[in-house]
Amino acid sequence: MEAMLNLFVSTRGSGKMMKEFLLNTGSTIEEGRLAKGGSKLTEDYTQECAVCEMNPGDFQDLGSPQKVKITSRDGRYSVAAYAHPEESIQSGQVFMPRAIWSNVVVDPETFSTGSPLYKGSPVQIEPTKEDVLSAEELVLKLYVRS
Amino acid sequence: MATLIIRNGYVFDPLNEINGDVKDVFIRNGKVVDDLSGAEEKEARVIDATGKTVMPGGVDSHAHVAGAKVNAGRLMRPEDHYKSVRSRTALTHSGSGYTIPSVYKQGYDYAVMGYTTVFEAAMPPLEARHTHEEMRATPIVDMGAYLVLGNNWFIMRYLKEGDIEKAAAYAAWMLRTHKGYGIKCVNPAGVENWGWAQNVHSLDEPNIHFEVTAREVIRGLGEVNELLGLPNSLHLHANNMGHPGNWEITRNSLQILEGLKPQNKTNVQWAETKMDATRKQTVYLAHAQFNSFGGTSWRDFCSGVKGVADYVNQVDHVVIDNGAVPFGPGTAMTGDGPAIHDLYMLSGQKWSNTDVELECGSGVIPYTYLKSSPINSVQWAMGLELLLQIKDPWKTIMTTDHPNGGVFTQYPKVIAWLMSRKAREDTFKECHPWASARSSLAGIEREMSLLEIAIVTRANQARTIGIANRKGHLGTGADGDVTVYDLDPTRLDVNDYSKIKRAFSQAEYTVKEGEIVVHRGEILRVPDGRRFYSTPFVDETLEKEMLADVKEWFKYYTIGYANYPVPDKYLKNPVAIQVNKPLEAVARR
Amino acid sequence: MAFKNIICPVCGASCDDIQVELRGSKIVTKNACKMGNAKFWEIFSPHRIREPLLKESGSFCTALWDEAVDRAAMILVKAKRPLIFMGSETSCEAMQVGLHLAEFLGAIADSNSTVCHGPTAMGIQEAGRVGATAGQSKSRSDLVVYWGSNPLESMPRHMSRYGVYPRGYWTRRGRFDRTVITVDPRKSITARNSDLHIQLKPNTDYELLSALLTLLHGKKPHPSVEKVTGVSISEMEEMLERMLGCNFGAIYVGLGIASSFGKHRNAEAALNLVKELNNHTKFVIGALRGHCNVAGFNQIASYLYGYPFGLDFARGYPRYNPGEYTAVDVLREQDVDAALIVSADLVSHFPAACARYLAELPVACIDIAPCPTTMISQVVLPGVIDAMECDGTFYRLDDVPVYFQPFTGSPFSFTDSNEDTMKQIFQKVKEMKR
Amino acid sequence: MAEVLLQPKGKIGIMIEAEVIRADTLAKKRGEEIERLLVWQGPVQLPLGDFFEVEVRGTGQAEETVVVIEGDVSRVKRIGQGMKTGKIEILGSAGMHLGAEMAGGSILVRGDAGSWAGMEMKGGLLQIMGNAGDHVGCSYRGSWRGMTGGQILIEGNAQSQLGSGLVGGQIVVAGNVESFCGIRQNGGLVLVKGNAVRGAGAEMTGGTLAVLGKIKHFSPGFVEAGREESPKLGDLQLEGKFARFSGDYAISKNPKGVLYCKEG
Repeated sequence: MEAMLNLFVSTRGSGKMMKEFLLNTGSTIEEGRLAKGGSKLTEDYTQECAVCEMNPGDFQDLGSPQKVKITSRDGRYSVAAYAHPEESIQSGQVFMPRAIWSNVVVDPETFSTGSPLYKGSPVQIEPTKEDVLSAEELVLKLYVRS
Repeated sequence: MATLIIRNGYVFDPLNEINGDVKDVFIRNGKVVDDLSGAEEKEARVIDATGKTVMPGGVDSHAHVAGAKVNAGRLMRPEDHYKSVRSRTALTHSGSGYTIPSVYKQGYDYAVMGYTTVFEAAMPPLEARHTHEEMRATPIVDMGAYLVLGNNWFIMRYLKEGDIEKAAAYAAWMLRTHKGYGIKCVNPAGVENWGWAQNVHSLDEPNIHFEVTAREVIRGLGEVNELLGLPNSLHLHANNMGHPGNWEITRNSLQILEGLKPQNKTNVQWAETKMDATRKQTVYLAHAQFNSFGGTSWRDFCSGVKGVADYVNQVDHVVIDNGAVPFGPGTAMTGDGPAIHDLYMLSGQKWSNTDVELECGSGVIPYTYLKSSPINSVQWAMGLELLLQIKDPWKTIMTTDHPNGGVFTQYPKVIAWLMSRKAREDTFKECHPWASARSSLAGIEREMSLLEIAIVTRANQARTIGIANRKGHLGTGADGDVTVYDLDPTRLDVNDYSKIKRAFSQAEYTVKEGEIVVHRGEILRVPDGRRFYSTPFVDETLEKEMLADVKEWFKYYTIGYANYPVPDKYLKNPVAIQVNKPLEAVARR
Repeated sequence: MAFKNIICPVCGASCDDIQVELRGSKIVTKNACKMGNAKFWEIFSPHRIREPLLKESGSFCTALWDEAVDRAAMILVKAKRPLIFMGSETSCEAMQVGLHLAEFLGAIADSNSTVCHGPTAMGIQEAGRVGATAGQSKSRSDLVVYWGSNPLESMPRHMSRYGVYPRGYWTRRGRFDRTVITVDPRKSITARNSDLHIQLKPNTDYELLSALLTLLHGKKPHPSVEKVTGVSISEMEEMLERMLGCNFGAIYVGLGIASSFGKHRNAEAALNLVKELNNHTKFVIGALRGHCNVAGFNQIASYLYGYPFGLDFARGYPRYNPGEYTAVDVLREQDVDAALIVSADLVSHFPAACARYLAELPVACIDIAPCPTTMISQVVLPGVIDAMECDGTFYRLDDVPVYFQPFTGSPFSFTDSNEDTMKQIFQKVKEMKR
Repeated sequence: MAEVLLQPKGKIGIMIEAEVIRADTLAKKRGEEIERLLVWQGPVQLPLGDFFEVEVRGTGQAEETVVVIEGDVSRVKRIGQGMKTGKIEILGSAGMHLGAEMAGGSILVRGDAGSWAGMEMKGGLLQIMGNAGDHVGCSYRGSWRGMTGGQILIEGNAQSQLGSGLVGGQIVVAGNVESFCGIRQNGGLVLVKGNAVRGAGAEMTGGTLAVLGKIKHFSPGFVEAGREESPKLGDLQLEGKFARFSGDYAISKNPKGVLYCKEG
């Protein structure tokens, strides 16, 4: 659990550029518009929500990637999203709109409160070439057993 | 509908001057009747009440049982609930909560004790929808709620301007809009000040901005009440509640309404009673115990009951309920936000508060009354003193101000103390010596009779709040709400008071409108109770003028005028009590 | 046809001033925000679920209503321990049926509250809550603190209707009469529009609140707090001074408090701070609730059964213990074996471990549009849109109930409302259990 | 001396609640009687024998009865709840609420214990050889009165809210604790030999908390009140130099909580 308090631990290994961040998820007005408008399975929604905003410095350190792979603390789940530099975010943190992409990597631990760590979940981030999946594709890939 | 006969019981029906006579009670179609035809009698269901006590169904005229502040208490106190549960049955819902039971449990618990009518003591207008939702969900018991108006911006403005007719028009419109039963006034002028973390501490101190005094609000709402002719008198929660020495302001508050004439202009059918069943008082002093503190601080704290009781003994326009303290856990909850803040300062407990825009406020705090506490012990004594020192039982009502002084399920304990000096003496031995040293209780010999208990637990409640046209007695035409207690008055030994407690804890039978709903603690039927509210009329032009003001100021609300009222949908079995006919409607004088 | 005073069923603001004009199959609204508008358009949207769907060998086919209700009931009846999840975008009346159903089955009943302001409710259970209805701050507040909340994106009209801009009785100049402080690790758009932005490090709200309380009690906080929170003690003193200097302060907490590390303890500390501030000046605190009726479940579950969320009825009476009976935990621990989900998209909003287990279970859902949760369900029942197509009750962010009336009817012949659908399922369940 | 052996029959799906597994409840019962005792699985009550092979060896009074659970019962809740006397030994891990409201006797878990172990415990000994979950020795939601007596020993680590609302008794953790250890503590003693993450002693109004390792985020409302060499806390003798703090000033102007932190 100490991981929640560690900011910016570099875990460079096997030549891979991988960093630990604290993931903050939250509403954005466009996310709200699309979700409330029943458009969760649309391309617009993917463009708005499959997004990982980070401090421009961190973005540069990761090699200014177009896309990043975000992996949960326990390493069990990961998701690809579009990377965006964003001045409003402090170094060591990333922001993703609250939606299926971010929630894939949110820590399910609730500390016996019923509520997972939607804010401040430790995640690992690395540049990726993987495709950013739509909500539908993500459900099929991660959750539905064929 | 079926017929029911309750045979051979010892009947205590004060409004019909029946004092333990052995009688049969007949009910047809939910109403008490003189007798039944031979054929009906053959078909009737019969309760054999031989050797048992029969009373009208219990009426609670002041309890906090529904609405936003009660629910704030429920939400904030899981520790109150987890060991106090009720399982579901094929017929009943489950529930939880000791001092603040969930609504199903609450309804069943009242019915098990033989109560069939309960009035919610404080309904904030903006939260009226919530209060009605909870009442709608409460099983069995009949209910109504008093609308909180003592710090209402419109009322304060009209009273400042001296426009009593418009104040009356506004109160009438509010009662209709929110389906309220009567007018409640909580810490007049003080709760508005609490909007700025202040209070008022005397009757003549103008409050911030509105510049009205408690005296003006009490007088004004008292007049409004009688101008409209509401079933209930002004229901007053006096200033400085919970402060040492407050007995004086309490007495002075009651004095304000001297000379005002009670006017009941309800257009309802009256069941037969020997005594006049209309209310005599113009002010109902709620939970007098909390407003009869003596001393000047917590160090020299003592009972101030004498001052209040002496006054009430002299006058005829006051009825009090005592707000007894039976010891044990309680949850303090009231529309008096600043009073609860004071309690928070003393106890450091968890504390909830909700101020309601333009209208009123409320506070909630857990509180446990301990026999080891000197203050609590005096409070216990005071609650009983009030009922025993005021000579005429028709000026008193027994409550615990549930759940403030204690839980309503503790009523049987209070009854035992009122009926048995031995019970009081035994408690003196267990509690702090201040109880006897700082109150007069130890010297009181009076032991209430079953007739007096019937007065202070049902008959007077009904008469005081103006519902004795159908409740609180067993005269022809009354609602067939009857309680049979397993208590033989001819063999009653009040020294053996545990029997009294047992009998009143669990009615042998509770009958609601002619149907047996409870037998020895088991719920047999779950009818929907009725919801009473008042619909007073005022002159159309006056109402129009008043509404123009209301609309102008409505912009300070965060809800639109159109969405402000309580819809009919929130009331099951509504009973609108028409107050004054259009002909008598209040007009500008 | 034009309608006024319509209540918006989107966020906790429950704006009740929406004007709606229906022109054939077009809808024009006034006063609604972007999110609200989008929801109003749902009435005619092409992706609206208009028929019951059943999953047969992996793919959906349309079904008869009775058949679908039957299947939904069957899922519940066959389960050992079902989860009834009443989402917040439906009426209290529907939620009440859900609670009754859970009681009848001995199931678990939960709601969005659990993952929204559940920890705030738990904080209230530790500390109480000194609050007010929204109009108090509208008329009186001269200081507003958005703590871990970003209303400009989550409740777009909060600032204009309740918090910052409204001209109330003593706040005739609106924004000019108010100081705005935002506490947020992110320089959010709300933070950028504030007079003071306290940019604390993530997951350190508890320490910052604790330090403010310590200062209020006349002690200097332990110096390590500066490094921990990234906020200097002098900044804290400045903030506290502003708070003590106001006539009426209001704190609006968001999920930055409830959802971050510390959870209900963060909420508890914020609630304690407000309690203590009331010994000096007037202060109130409230939660910004992103979903429209998330407060409603708290209220009705409390008055019907005694607890605000996460209720377990296994033993025939309600029990409550977040972490044990709450939806995320019972899914993560695989302690339920079926689910009925009403107006909520758990697959999108729950962590992967929970969503994945849910996808393995028999699930029935009621919804208006396709989403990840409908994808994994075996039964999908079309939802009716509350406040547009049926009447009912929502509780606002400040726990004031509002009664909403529809401007059009249910588009379906087989159900009038989600409440109606729930009642039909319950009826079937009773028949099957007989 | 009597021994009751409970052998789990296989994987348990929906968790069961088995407060009947108490030494004093099982004492003096025959195997068949024990098998017929009911446990809850969801809303259904099933015989204990559905989940365990039961074997009884010897006879004896409750206080000399030992219940041995020979396997993993991490999906069995409420073992030993309210137990007054006798002994339970669990060879594997135990589920939630182990030994909650226990008043006497002892429970030993070889593996881990789920959350709410020893909640509202009044007496007896609860020993956890592995790790413990959240809320060890805690109060119920909304209450500020947790464990009032007895002893809890944890060899491994414990998660959050350990000893919340502690009134009396003792909790010793050999490993680390996470957040809010000793929150709202108002009496009793908590000793953490390892590290604490945050909120150690937060909202404390009385009692003693000692942390020998590091506290990552120190609770801001604690004020240094002196230094002590090898303090003795009840019957526990600590070694080394300690800084003594009083607090938590975030909760009150006059708190009586004492926090010892080992120096160096």
